[in-house]
Amino acid sequence: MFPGFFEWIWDGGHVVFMGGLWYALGIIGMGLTFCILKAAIETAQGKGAEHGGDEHH
Amino acid sequence: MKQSQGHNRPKKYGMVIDLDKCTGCGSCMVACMAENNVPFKKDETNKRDSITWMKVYKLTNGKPFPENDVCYLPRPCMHCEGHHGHSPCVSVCPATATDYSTDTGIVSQIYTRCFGCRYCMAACPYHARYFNWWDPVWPAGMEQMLSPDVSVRMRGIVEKCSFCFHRYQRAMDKAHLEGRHELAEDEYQTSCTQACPSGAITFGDLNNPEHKVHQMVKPDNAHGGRPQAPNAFRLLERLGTNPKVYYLSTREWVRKAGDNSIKGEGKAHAKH
Amino acid sequence: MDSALIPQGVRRCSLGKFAFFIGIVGAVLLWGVYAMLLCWLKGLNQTNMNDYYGFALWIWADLAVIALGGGAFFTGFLKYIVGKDELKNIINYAVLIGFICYSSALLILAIDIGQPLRGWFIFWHANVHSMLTEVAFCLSCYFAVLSIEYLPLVLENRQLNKVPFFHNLAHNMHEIMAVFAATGAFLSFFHQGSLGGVAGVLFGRPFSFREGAFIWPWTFFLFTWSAAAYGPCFTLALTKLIEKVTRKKLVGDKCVDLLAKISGWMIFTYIIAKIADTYYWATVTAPEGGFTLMDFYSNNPMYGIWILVLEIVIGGIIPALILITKKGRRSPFLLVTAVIFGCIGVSVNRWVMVLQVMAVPVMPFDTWAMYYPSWQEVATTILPVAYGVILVALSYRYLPIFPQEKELNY
Amino acid sequence: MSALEEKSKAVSDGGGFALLFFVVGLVASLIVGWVVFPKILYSQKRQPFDFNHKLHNELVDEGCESCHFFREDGSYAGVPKLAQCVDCHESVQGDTEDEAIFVNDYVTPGIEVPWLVYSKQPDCVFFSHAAHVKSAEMDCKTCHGDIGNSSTLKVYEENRITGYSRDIWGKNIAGFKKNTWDRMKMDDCSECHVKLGVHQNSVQTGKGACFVCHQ
Amino acid sequence: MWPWTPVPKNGEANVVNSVSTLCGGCCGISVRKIDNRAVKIEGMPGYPGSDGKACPLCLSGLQKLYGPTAVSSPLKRVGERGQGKWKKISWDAAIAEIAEKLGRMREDGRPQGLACIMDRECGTVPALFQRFLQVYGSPNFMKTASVDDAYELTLKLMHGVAARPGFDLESADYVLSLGSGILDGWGSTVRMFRARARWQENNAKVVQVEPRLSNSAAKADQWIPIEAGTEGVLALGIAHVIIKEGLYNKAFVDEFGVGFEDWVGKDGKKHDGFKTIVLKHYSPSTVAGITRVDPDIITETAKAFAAASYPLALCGRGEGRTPGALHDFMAVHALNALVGNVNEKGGVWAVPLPDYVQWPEAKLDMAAERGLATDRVDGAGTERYPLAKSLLTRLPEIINAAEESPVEALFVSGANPCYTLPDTAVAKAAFSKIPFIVSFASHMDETAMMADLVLPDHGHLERYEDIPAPSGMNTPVIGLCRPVVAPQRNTRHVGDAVLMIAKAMGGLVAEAFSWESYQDCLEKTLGDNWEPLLDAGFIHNPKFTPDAWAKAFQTPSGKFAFMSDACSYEAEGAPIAEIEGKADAYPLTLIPYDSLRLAGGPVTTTPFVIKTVEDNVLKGKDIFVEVNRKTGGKCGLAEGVYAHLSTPKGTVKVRVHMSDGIVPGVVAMPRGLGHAEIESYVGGKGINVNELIGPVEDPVSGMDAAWGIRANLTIA
Repeated sequence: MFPGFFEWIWDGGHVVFMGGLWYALGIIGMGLTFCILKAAIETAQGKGAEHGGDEHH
Repeated sequence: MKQSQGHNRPKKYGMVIDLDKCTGCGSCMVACMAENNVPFKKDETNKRDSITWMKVYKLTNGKPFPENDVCYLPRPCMHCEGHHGHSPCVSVCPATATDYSTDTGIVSQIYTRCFGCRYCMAACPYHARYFNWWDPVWPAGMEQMLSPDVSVRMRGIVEKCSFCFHRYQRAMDKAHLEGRHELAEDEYQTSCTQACPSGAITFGDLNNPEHKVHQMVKPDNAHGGRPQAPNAFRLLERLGTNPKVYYLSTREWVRKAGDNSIKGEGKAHAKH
Repeated sequence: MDSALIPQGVRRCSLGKFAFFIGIVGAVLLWGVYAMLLCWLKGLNQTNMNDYYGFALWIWADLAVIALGGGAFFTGFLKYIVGKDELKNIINYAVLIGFICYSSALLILAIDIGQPLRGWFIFWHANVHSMLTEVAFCLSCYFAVLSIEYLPLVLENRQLNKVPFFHNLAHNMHEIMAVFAATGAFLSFFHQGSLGGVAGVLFGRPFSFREGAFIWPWTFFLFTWSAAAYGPCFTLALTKLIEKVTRKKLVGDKCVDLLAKISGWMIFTYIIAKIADTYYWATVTAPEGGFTLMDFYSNNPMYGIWILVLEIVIGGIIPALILITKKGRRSPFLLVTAVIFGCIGVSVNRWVMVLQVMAVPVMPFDTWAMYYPSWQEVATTILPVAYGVILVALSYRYLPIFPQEKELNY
Repeated sequence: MSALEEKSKAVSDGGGFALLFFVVGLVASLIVGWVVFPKILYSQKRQPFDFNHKLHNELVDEGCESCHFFREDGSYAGVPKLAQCVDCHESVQGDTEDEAIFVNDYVTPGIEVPWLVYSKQPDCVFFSHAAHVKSAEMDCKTCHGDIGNSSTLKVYEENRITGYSRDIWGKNIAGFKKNTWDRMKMDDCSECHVKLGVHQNSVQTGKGACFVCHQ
Repeated sequence: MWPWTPVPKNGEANVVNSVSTLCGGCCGISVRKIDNRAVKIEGMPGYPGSDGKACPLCLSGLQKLYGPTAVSSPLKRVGERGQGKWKKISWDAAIAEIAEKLGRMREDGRPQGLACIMDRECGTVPALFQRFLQVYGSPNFMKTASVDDAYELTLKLMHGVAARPGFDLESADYVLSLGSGILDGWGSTVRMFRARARWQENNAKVVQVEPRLSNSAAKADQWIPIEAGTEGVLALGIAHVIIKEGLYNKAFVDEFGVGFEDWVGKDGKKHDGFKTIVLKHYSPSTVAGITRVDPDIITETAKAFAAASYPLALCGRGEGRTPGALHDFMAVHALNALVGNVNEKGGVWAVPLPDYVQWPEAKLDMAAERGLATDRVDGAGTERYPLAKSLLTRLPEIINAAEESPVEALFVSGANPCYTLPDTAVAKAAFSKIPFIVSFASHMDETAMMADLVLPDHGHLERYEDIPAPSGMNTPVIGLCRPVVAPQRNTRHVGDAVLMIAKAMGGLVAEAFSWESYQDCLEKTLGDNWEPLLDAGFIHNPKFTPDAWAKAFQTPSGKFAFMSDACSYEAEGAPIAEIEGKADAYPLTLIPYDSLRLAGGPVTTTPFVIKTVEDNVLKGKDIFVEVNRKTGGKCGLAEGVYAHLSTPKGTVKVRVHMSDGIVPGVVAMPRGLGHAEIESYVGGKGINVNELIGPVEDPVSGMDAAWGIRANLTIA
């Protein structure tokens, strides 16, 4: 799963496949972190439910 | 530290089974079970959940009485080489629990790594892989007969014939002690080979022209190990699995029964 | 009693009635859970699988729900990437169905493996050459994406949404949903494909083996394609079903029509590719292994050529023709017929690519292997259905799943 | 104070609190991870009695192999059996308590000593001492450390989950190692095999094939 | 990973050579041990006959050693017979009880009421029992009969010698097997396999005559399907052609044969000679009518047989568990004699019976003398059955017919008559009438279940025993069965048990047994041979050659007797042994068949071996019978359906396997299933074929000549 593991080899298969995987995981992770942080900051800034949330449907 | 094992010429351990000699007595199956700590259940008559690393099939020529003829075909794991070691089962294992060694040509199965997805079983056209549907249970006291050379398998994992690889390990141990790095032909023989009372099974290094197996089938390594001896054939040759178990038979219908053919002639029918 | 939780401006049945309904489905769920526990504690001997049927009902169920759940990624792809904004009216429901399908698939996989406690080996000790590894990785990742897509819906529950942090989080997630959707689509293209690859790479099994491009057999592409084509069928079928159950119109005709049209053209193109693949396989690939087409469809009590006809004609050509014609998809009856046929078609395809693969004898002296599932297998397969029904019911009752509900009904 | 100020103060107050919370949490976690967890994970077991390798090593001619020998078939005998010891230890020698335990509890009644083996590997592992010691001419020390010069047996720490000695995972809970003998995991075997190119013949990994070290 | 999955303990490997007594062939075995555990059985290289190989049953012998059916201590019956309720008792108590019982019988003047059943009569253990019976005063030592007994009788009548048959198989270049399962357990199993490999190398021709395409038939160069039970007739048909065409060995027949031409018997009357009878009654067309073998095939076979350098005809059906009709044996042996391959290379040899057990004559008291003077209970050796040594198959009927069982006390060792005797139900009824049964079984079996006391013997891997040459060996061999591991349970060697009983009896009985222990007895019996036996594991004289023709025959004429006073072919020639049942009620014929994957004898199959049984022989607990596809079709049957198989002995439910490898009209059932459910790995599965077939008495020898029974098969 990670470089350095017994099964890991530095070949095309691992680089492409695992690269793709970590890339996807990275995007998901960063996106989620971004949302949470932003929401936390917004909440701290006092932004709240009063805006209603229907406009983006 | 000295290092020399790596320089050994790669071996391709394989088996030649002479079907004219095989009498279907079942000694190979029993010897295999006894050697490899194969578990057994109270009812083993459902052959599709009965673990038999070595299984003897009964083939018939499908002709009516009295022209009927039968032939027994012992089927261990074929230790397919596929293309460059990509045997049908090895490449599909998601957890790297099965592997192909270019040193010995043996397809290994590591029981503690296997998590039981059974993809390899789906991949194997020879049904040489068996799943432990049940916990292995020995009647009280009978676990004393278990050999320490072969790991006992737990429920929920796949197992198969290893060409008695532990015997290779044992023989190599002795060789190391004696300062050798190569084994003589008779030093490493599988349990079934040793047990066959008819002498139908021959085992050895297919790459070594001095070994009997090589002489018997003359494998053409340039063409996926295809046998060049006239009466030799392999099971499902056309699928390109490149198995290392070869069969010999002087009977044409038997040789034809080893593979599928389009015209449908000479197809054997399972005896029922 | 629970009116405070119910979205504003919509009407729902009484809590008692709802609880009764949930109770009945819950009983089925518990039955499934019991069977699941049996399989975990006593092992897979509880199933009717055997050494010939290492893959059976469960793997089919897995493949089928993932194909049917493909509506989520494809609708998301269409809405967020292609920009078909009309689909916003169905995307929530599609996401919910996808979420149910994928969580079910993961659960079934966890039951299906012989050593569930070692399940993590597939990630930890991954063999990247195995299609199943690809499946496991993409499946898990995409499930994470679906969870992320479903989460804001949950947060939009009337009460939860009053919490400022949740409100903001839901809002922010909606803002960047396109990123998630794109990632999800990327992952889905792969895992749907690798599920096809699972069968297609088995060169020891002439029934499933296909040639292909690079490391991917043709089934890789066919599976992705068919999931994209038939997934929306399932979304539409379930939309019609929930509309029937709730006796309300929940998704506008325009949206349905658009999705049906896209699905129709996808099926149409897919089925052409599938026919081409089948032809090539029957005339070139299989004969190379010594098999004729009819070897795969004769001498056994079940798998006749009818199954190929069912898959391609009834499950492919007919729904495609209905859905690509305006008249067809606008006729409520034909539309429902088409989406149901479509669901059957893709399910049959997944069935043969799992179970018939196992059934066909490969060694000339071997015989057909027939199989029927044990009750434990059936129960654990129904378990996710019950779970899905409950999750849909809860979501429908408490979450704003259908944005058009108010405008279409009140 | 305006509402806004109040809010920002709350935030800054909260910030200080959060920082404290973070630091305390971190310290607690570190203690749990490095001290408490190993204590919980490993149980301490004593050997039946103490053994002085150094003392014995001085008395024998062939070093480790005098007692830890190879059998004729190439297999490795491992921990000596009672029969090897009784020649000298038929009666109590010297006046240590351990000697008395050995003779009275084991030699006289003829019971094999239930030694706890630090290097015991799982059943699926095949390790050829002959290949390493004879063919590759490796030192025992490389894997086992300098046990031959130890005068006492250390406490056997048994992993409560796996039942194996802590010597397999290594003393360092994070799995770092300084010496070759600090750990005995598969990766440690593989590390050396990769470095020396021993049996790098796996189709799957390009490293050692499974059956090199497994059975 | 899983605590309940056993991890075998490692240790030092070592090997012990022994002889396995599980199969009739006595495989030489090498047992691999890890410390004190036996972990694998392999063939013992160099052992005469089996040479490094072993049969499946012997290979799985560890499952017997460590198996659940091994009896762990002396047992006394507390429940009903056969109920399996036991109380553990001490050895001393058990011995005392036997001694007391036997003492009383002797005091009452009925020592002949003691009988003993074994499966062998050679070697020290049978000799101990025989000696015990002798000094005790009973003539009733019985042995489960086999083809060897029929062959012995044949040699007695035709050669005039007490000898066992030896077959120089390896040298033969044309083998005509008349129903013998040469690859299904006949003779010494593994030796037969090795001989076959030799035939293949030497291009010898093998012809198998049999109603069913057995493994032997499948691996033969030619399978001649034949009407069940008529193999002897075919032999005479072949003899007809050989005589008619003048192909027989005139040097032998003319100079060393008698009864070939017409002859005068003891009664002074002139009898037809072999030639006359065969030429008169056994023309190929007549024989073809009986055997349903094509006349051309008969002629061809006869010519090929006569033309071969070393032709060899074999007799005794299947594994050879039923002796068969004496006529058949004499016919086949006459065929061998016709081509002059008696006591010749590649032929049938008369091998002297082993004579190494030479003990001083025992002193007998009056009681013993009186008891020994009585007729044997089974009638063997009486006027009616002068030829037979023992007729165990007659015993059940005799016991059942009597008001009180003439056998008052019975020892059973090594045999399992309650399983192997024909018409098992009758046998069991007889056993339940015997007041006192002592079983020396190491493993619980059907007969031990009927016993009052079980005095468990050591298992076959825990004891010493001398193993005389197995069936068909043409050279003298003594193998040594020796302890591979120490006894695992509270068992005693059966020899020691006999010694203990004798000592407890006191008097002359005790005096006859001067040995301290069985091992002492064995060592002293073998004398100078003991050390070599211990070293090599066997003593073998591979250079043995049989007597030359000039001095080989001890018949009154000193020649080979084609015909004999005791058994001649009168009028219509040799009859086919009639089997039970009327053809109208039972249109089919049931025959048992043997397979190496099922042990048909006293030893029960092991879990490993039964695992190799195919699912069209046994499925779940259902046994399959094999029937010709056409016959089955006529009965309205299909593959795998349930059917009622009925014979005059009873009706059972079976499943049907439709086969193309069996003669129409024949139903074949595997031997070796239907064991009592003592454990569930092997027991309680299928049907014991012996339940369905009753004994048929050979008019000459009195031995069981049944080769089948009439039967009917109807859909269930």
